[in-house]
Amino acid sequence: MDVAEMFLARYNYWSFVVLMLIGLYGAIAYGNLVKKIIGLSIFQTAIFLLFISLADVGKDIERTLGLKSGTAPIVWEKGIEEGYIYVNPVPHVLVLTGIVVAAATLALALALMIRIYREYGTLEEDELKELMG
Amino acid sequence: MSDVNVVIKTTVRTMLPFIQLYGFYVMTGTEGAGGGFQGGVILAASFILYGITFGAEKGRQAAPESWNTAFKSFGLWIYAGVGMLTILYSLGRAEFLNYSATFLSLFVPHTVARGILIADVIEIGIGMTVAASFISLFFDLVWRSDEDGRS
Amino acid sequence: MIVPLDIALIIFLVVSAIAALFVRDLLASIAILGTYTFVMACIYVQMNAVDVGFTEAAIGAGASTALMVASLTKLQRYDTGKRKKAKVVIGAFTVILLAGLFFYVIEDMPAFGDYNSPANKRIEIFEVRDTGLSEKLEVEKLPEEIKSRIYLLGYNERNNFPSLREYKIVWNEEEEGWDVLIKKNETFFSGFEKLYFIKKEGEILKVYRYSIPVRWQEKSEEEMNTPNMVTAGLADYRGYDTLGETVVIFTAAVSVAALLRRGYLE
Amino acid sequence: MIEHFPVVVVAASLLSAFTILLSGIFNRKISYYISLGTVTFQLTLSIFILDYVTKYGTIRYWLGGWRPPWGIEYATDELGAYTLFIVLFFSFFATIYAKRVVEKEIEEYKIPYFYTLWQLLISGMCGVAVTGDLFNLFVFMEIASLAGYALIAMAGKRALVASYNYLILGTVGISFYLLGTAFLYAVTGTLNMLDAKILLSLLYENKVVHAAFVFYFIGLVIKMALIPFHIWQPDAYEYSPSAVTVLISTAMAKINAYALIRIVFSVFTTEFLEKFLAVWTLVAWIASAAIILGSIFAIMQRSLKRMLAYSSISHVGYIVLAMSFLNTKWGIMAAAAHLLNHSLMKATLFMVACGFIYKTNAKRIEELEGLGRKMPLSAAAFTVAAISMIGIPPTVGFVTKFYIILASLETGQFGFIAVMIVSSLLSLVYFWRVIEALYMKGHHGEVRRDDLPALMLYPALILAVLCILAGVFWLAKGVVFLESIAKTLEVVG
Repeated sequence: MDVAEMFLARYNYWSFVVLMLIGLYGAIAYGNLVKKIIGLSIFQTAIFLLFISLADVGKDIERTLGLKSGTAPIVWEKGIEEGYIYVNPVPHVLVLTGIVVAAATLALALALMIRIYREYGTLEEDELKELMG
Repeated sequence: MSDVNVVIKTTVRTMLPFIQLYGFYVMTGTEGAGGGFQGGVILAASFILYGITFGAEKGRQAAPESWNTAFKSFGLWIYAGVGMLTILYSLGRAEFLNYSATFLSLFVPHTVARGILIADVIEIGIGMTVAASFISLFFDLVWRSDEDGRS
Repeated sequence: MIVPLDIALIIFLVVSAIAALFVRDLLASIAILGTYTFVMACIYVQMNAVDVGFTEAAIGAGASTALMVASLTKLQRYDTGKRKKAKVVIGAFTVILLAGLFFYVIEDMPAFGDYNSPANKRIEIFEVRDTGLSEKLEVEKLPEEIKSRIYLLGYNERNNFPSLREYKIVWNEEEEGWDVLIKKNETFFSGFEKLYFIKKEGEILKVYRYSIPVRWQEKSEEEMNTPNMVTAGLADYRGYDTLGETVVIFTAAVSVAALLRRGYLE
Repeated sequence: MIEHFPVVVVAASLLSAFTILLSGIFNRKISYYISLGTVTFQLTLSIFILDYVTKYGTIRYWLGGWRPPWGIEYATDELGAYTLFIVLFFSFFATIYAKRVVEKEIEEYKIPYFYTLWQLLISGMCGVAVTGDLFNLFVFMEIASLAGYALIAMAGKRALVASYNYLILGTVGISFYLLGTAFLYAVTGTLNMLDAKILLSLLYENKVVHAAFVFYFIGLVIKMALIPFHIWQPDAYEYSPSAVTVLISTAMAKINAYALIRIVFSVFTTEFLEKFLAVWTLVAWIASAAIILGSIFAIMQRSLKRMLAYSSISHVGYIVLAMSFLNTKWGIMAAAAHLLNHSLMKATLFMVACGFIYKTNAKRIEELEGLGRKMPLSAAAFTVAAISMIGIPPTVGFVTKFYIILASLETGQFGFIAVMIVSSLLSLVYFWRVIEALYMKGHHGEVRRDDLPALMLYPALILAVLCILAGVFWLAKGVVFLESIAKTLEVVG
């Protein structure tokens, strides 16, 4: 597989990889609890990006070459006649679920942080470890 | 709050009904994008906006917690209830959440009944729960919880 | 998708993701995260995922950011930037390990925007030599050889997949192949539904299985009077997941109430 | 009629959660009884399901009436029904046990919240046990996890930090699971487990599939707390409210193990694993290291609950080790049996350990001195479970070790026999300290008997008796059942 095919035809994949690794590094390496949850958010959205880019079909440039290009998955008969095709709605449904789950996790983490800060007066992991003994 | 905020207050008061109407518009219907989650969040946003402008205290009065709790439960009762209803109504012939097997199918073709149930019952149920949940999430995280150390 | 716009937005995403972690001021960090999510929503929309973009903008960029800013009033505003050496090493190690894994994977990833990929259209399950099989297909008969191969693969009644006793074969003009329709036996939709696809390529017949979106795209308006396939999928085809998802939000609300309240309703 | 039961089990629990929250506005006493009633109802249904499944085979139920792969399918086979039964059985005993501890440990106004989350946790676990859909498993596992984090944090103080660490690691784990699903979906285009299994059999050489397996495995192993991903677990078990410790250390830990078994054997199959035998053997040795290290860490602890938590880490190793035998049925049989066995022992141990805290506030092992005479029945239950942990026949602990030894004899990997024996000795060491403190130390004068209240004592006693009875059952008639599980998972041997 040559470089052009590896990087250009699959740039969506590389963008997901970069974002996911940034997020994961943030969640693991940072000592501040808020930063951890920010890293986690980036990590999760990166996975959603992968799902959505799996669903997408066609490129807009290619329409000029007579190839098909994607349209939103809402019934549109005229568009189909003009050579559009619907993108895949399945990952959309999965990602909708994922986004809500991510928001719920975030809310719970925030509540925990507020309680921790009230209890210990700090959000730094190593200080917390000292205070907990 | 001082009188400086009178512009903000008036603007918000005028905007609120429109935001809420938009929330309901997004929530129902199957033609366009949107659904219970988005509509519910927009609806919750209107209350949060109210809370930010007029203070959390007044926001709490506009969306009392007893109502929030009730709506949270009712929304899911509607959703899961429709699921159980389909089993009971069809006497075990149809599956959980098989919307064709409800009373509505007596009046309209069952495919149309499915559409109606999705758009106007299920999505409203989701919207109710989501809106109430986000309102109570926001007020729980903000409201007065720092006044005394007690948790 | 529009490729140049896509690439520009993705570069912006990467920069803002790094910035969100780099900034010491947590309020700024959260604001950057808000823009990050919003740009992500834009990417979703230009990849034709309108519903997801809408949700990401409303829940990810709107509600989540609001919640984070709201709770930051109760937390310390600045990150001290202290990091344990060990954790940094573990983090870097994990990142390198995973990056290696992703390099290993790339070869077999389906190309971006491929509308015949397994996820978007159909997956090839096997191929047979065309020894007079296509003539049988012409007269709308499924050859025994293909039938038994499908059966042996595991798509049989024992595994609760439709039997091939009742089937129809239809020529698919657009794709230049044969669609094999099977009886669905669903409670309210018992008719025929296309499931397999056979295409002749030279001397070889390739047998495909259609994936999930084919049914959703073609049948959602007919079966539930819903033009928006995402709504149809969300509330009906995968309605049970959505019930679970609503329960997740409910759980979060109850959890936060349980942690922060000082009375049952206050 | 009975094919509706799996979904009714889940829905009943969800509906009761909504009702408890609502009823909390009017009456906070009633929430416990709603919860107990629902769990009893669910347990009854799960017994019917188990009976039906063993007689007539897998229940396949199309939710919403859509045929897979277009819709979601509930597939309850022997292993699923058995796990469902385990989850509900221990939920039932934990619920009975919960009444008194919760009244003591949780503020009165929070009790309805507690039971709402309790029911959500149970329904999430049931949803995982019966589902046949990869993404549906994610959703229900997330429900269970979120409810779990909140329940742990309800103890306040240190539990908050423990819960936060669990949340971060748990979310990373579940996101890895989601990533695995994304990769699998990219190459197969399906989300149904059976369908994925069939399509994967064509794609074993595909590198995306290998990556998907790695992500599934790491994700679920983080949730199971196998060494080296165990750091969240001891804190979470030690500081959480007593009733929650009992539930998450039994049912919750087992549901993650179940998910791993399901993904590894029902989606990827042994045929796939045999292609990567070297890696899979490495996993076996990591699991052995977990068994030994978990026991050594347990010996180093001074707090009783923490010691038991580390012993749980060691027993997660047992399950993973048992899964790693491919060419013999005994391995997977040991894993399946250990789902119940470990729950039985750990439930008893934690019930009594939390009972000591409830009664005398004795958290450290040296504070237990003389409790064997003060609380004879609880101490007896503890001792039986401890003997069982050590693995003396015919207790349940012996059964697992026996099966693993059989498996290693059959496959010729004699190293694991040594691991079993060393692990037995190490657990003898750490349990001996407790038993010594209970019976042999302290003053020997007359002590007034002051045992646990009946609602806390009897669950522990019943489970302790079951530790022996179940051991006999597994050695006698239960083998047939375990063999049928091995057959459904298509493990040859």
